[in-house]
Amino acid sequence: MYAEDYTPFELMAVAGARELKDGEIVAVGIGLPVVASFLAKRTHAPRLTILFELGVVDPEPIHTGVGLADPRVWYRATVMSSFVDMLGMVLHRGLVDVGFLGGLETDAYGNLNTTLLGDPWGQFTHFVGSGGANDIASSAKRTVIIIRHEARKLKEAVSFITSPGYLRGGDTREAAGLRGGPVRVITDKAIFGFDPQTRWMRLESIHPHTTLEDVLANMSFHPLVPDHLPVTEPPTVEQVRLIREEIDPERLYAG
Amino acid sequence: MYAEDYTPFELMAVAGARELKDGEIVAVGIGLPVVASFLAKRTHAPRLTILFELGVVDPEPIHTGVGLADPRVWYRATVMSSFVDMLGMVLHRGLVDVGFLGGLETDAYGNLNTTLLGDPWGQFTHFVGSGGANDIASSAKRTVIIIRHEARKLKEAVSFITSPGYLRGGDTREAAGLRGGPVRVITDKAIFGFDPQTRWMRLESIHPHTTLEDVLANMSFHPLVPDHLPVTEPPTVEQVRLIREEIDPERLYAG
Amino acid sequence: MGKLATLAEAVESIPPGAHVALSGFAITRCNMAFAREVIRQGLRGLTISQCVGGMDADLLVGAGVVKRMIYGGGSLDRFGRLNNVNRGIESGTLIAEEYSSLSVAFRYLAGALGLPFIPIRSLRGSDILTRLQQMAPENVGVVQDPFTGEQWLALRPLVPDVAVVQVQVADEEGNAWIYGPRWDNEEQVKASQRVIVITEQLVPTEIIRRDPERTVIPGFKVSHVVHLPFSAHPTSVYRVYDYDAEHIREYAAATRTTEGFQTYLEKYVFSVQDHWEYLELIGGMKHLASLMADPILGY
Amino acid sequence: MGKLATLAEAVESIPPGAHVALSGFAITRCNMAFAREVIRQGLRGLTISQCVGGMDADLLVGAGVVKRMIYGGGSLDRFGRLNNVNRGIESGTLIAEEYSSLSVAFRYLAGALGLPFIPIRSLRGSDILTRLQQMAPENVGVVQDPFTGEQWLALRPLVPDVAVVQVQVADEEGNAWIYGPRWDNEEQVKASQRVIVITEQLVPTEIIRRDPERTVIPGFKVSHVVHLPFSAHPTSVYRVYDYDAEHIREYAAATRTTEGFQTYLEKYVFSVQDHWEYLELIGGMKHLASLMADPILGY
Repeated sequence: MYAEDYTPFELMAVAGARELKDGEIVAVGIGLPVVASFLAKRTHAPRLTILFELGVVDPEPIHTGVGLADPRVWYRATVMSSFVDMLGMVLHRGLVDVGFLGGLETDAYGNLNTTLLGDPWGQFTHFVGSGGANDIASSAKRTVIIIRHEARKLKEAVSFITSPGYLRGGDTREAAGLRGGPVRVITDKAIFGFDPQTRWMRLESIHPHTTLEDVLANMSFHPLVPDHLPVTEPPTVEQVRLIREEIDPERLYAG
Repeated sequence: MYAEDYTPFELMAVAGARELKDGEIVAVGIGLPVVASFLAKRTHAPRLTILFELGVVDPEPIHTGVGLADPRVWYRATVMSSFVDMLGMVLHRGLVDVGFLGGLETDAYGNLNTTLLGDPWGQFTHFVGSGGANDIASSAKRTVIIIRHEARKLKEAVSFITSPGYLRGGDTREAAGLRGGPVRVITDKAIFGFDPQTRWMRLESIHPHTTLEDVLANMSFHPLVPDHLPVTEPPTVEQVRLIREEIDPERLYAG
Repeated sequence: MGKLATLAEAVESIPPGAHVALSGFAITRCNMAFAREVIRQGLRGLTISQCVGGMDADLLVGAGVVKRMIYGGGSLDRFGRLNNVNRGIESGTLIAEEYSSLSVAFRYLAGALGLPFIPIRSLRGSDILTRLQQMAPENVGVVQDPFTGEQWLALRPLVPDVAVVQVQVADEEGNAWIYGPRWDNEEQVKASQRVIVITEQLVPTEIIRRDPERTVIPGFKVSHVVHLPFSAHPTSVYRVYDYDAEHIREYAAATRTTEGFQTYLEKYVFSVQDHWEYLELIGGMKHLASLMADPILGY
Repeated sequence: MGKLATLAEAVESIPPGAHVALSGFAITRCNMAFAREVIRQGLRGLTISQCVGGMDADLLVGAGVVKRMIYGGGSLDRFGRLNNVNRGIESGTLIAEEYSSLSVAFRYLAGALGLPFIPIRSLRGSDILTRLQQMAPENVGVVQDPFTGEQWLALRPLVPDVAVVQVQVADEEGNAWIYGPRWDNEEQVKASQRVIVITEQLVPTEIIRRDPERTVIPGFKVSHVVHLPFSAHPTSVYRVYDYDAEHIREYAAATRTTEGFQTYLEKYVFSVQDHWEYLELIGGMKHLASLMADPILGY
């Protein structure tokens, strides 16, 4: 039974959860990806393995944390180890199926920027940088980008490629010696994939109560638009309940 | 006060202990090197750090073990880790000051064989192989060889170089990209060093109750012999007591 | 003779210009008391490194202690960004060698193992690499896989002069345990020339010998052991105390401007003589008691 | 559905010719029950690897199960040599890729980290290297340090099809703890495509979550969990039981000749249906009780 009452955040979390298959290994940061992963694990993917880059596997938090550095999100983990173990012996080893990535801005090839806005060799504002994002973008079998749907975030060109998507399209990513690549971009208005040849972003569905015009008007580049454009599957009542009552009761991630 | 009553084994262990300075890190196998190291730590080198390759630091055994694989020799360790930690992050990292090595045979350049006797490409008898010995011989700052004084063990050429000494002498070891090298050879009849130029083995002292003739008659090559040849310093009463009563009370290593 | 030292003594052992690896991650196990003492002693020209930059790094950078920072990005988690670090990068007063988490971890790992270099898949195709090739070309190279002929990016080992590590448990020799995830700390320690251990709890070596599988820092690497409770405040130490959200919020707000940060520095660093006065200033035992970790939850 | 399996099922999952990494070291934590079951099932053509060869390897080689052995030397400690392995090497029936401990450990480490190769100082100038260059040239190469121009020996990563690891504690998902030194086990596990865990004790995941810093084997690598007490007999399992000196002496004596070994095989492997019959044969609980470890000493 689909929910009537849900927020854009909840829809995005559910869409993220649907990208995860049972038995897979997912590398996540904090926020929406955590909600998506925990949701998947409590529903269709009980054997999902969830990794935090700093050395945490499959925690079962009962309080919401402010970030990866918050011991709240490490609670009841099955493994507590290290970057070398998680990002080296799992990710770089080639075992991570899915990585979730967010950022300041992305371009039509899924290149992500979390480092700076402006001119890298001149005036710029510096933000967070990579953390494990570049590593995940380079070595995960596939990545899912989650980003707010705004023209300043869906850009023709990003100021700085922190985490490579398909670089300049075509086979430029493979030529750089990288694995995988982004398969999905989830925003609060739509879901995108990538054209298998050109690697240009392609609309896959638009969310309920949104129009194609609204989607396109809030992007700085023009995505491929298929003839038949489905509406994104909404969250179920149970999914919304799990998010609100069990996974993010304090609405800290939803913020 | 020097002991009157001591065995060749005890003299060798004491000579080994004298090679160790306080504050150094020593990589040891089982047997005489363990006795030498524990003896040094209980006498002049209380801050010696003792490593076993499989991942054991500074144990305080109260029972004698049959080898590194015996949990008796791990008792009360301060660290229990791994090969990568010991042989990688300490030895290969360049932090091991002294490694003790033994073997089936050595040549005048201190090349050691623990692998096989005979023709490596034809008929041979296979023994133990390297373990961590080759690694120690390659990366320790200096090594000390402990070997029985027999013509079949002190050879003109070894069947197989498991653990490199000075290879073919001169600067051939440095040319191979190796660190350190053997500084001392301790047998049950004498102590040797190496000529700083040619790297050929050189007598440094002969043990009490031994003659130069006896030393030379039981070697297959002729070492350099200095004009003035001192007698090896005998064990003290306290050193012998420590070995017999505390370090090797079951005489398992002495055997 | 012994390694037990005051925080001041440990800091005095670090020469100007040294490369110091820091154990913090964002807002947990950061070397905060250490950073405050470094600032009070007026140390200058440091290179600092850590996989993910934290509050200790931001404090040091803001106070002008740091010349170069080698890191893989960082923040104060939800509390905000590393405003001092960012301002330093934007204005050019801080040389930032910016990587990803794994590439810094691999550089430490190579240092720890005595490898001449380490190949990595990360950074390729990114502007992180473009920037490094211009700012630190001596640390990134190309190597050919002898087995497949493929070209790989190679990183130079990182060998800090000293790692300063905030731990839960240590003995007088510096044998130390870390509870919780260890992020880059083990490789940092083993790459570094020597280690300063700052511990919440000092235990007899007897305790270490009862559970030696836990020993992440071996005593033989350690030059100084500083026993200093609450030394990571306002960041958290798993199983010992929680982060001080109120204080970190105050810090994040203060660091929005240079002036705001100067006021913070004056109040929390320069107006006190040492760590004990700092603990009184922030509310003493009454306040600290409110941060103590629940023994089951660990926070 | 679940991973809990009998020893027979776990062994059946291994195809002929597979590369199996073994967790033993000389005479401790060797996969003895596993080796006996492999022999009974008639598996053939295996490649086996471990840093230091142990009794499990010797048993498998003697029974003709092994085609190639990748190891760094080995023995039964003071009890004797690996007679079957040595005989196999001398007669040419066993292809032995012989290294040093660290070079095998580095090959596993490179496999675990997904490195294309790993540089090493060991082996240079030795006949170990000369022999490898002739017998396994595909696994040793030369690489140039991009920073100094120096030539380094490079080793190819080792990626076993399956690691079989004898542990003290595991849960049903395969999350496992190893007490005592871990020698090559962590790198072996993380290099391998999958892992079979053979555990002395099976615990609820709840217990694993109470001390996750100890988890050396993460469940997601594990395909089978076999709960089988005394599965390393006659070798030791730290904190659980001591080695059976009498039995190892009998083995060392028996393996001096091919005939002697065949008699041993008949008696201890083929004459019993499974591990439980084996335990009865060697003296049952009365004998095993005499081997149980002291909780303080660990042996």
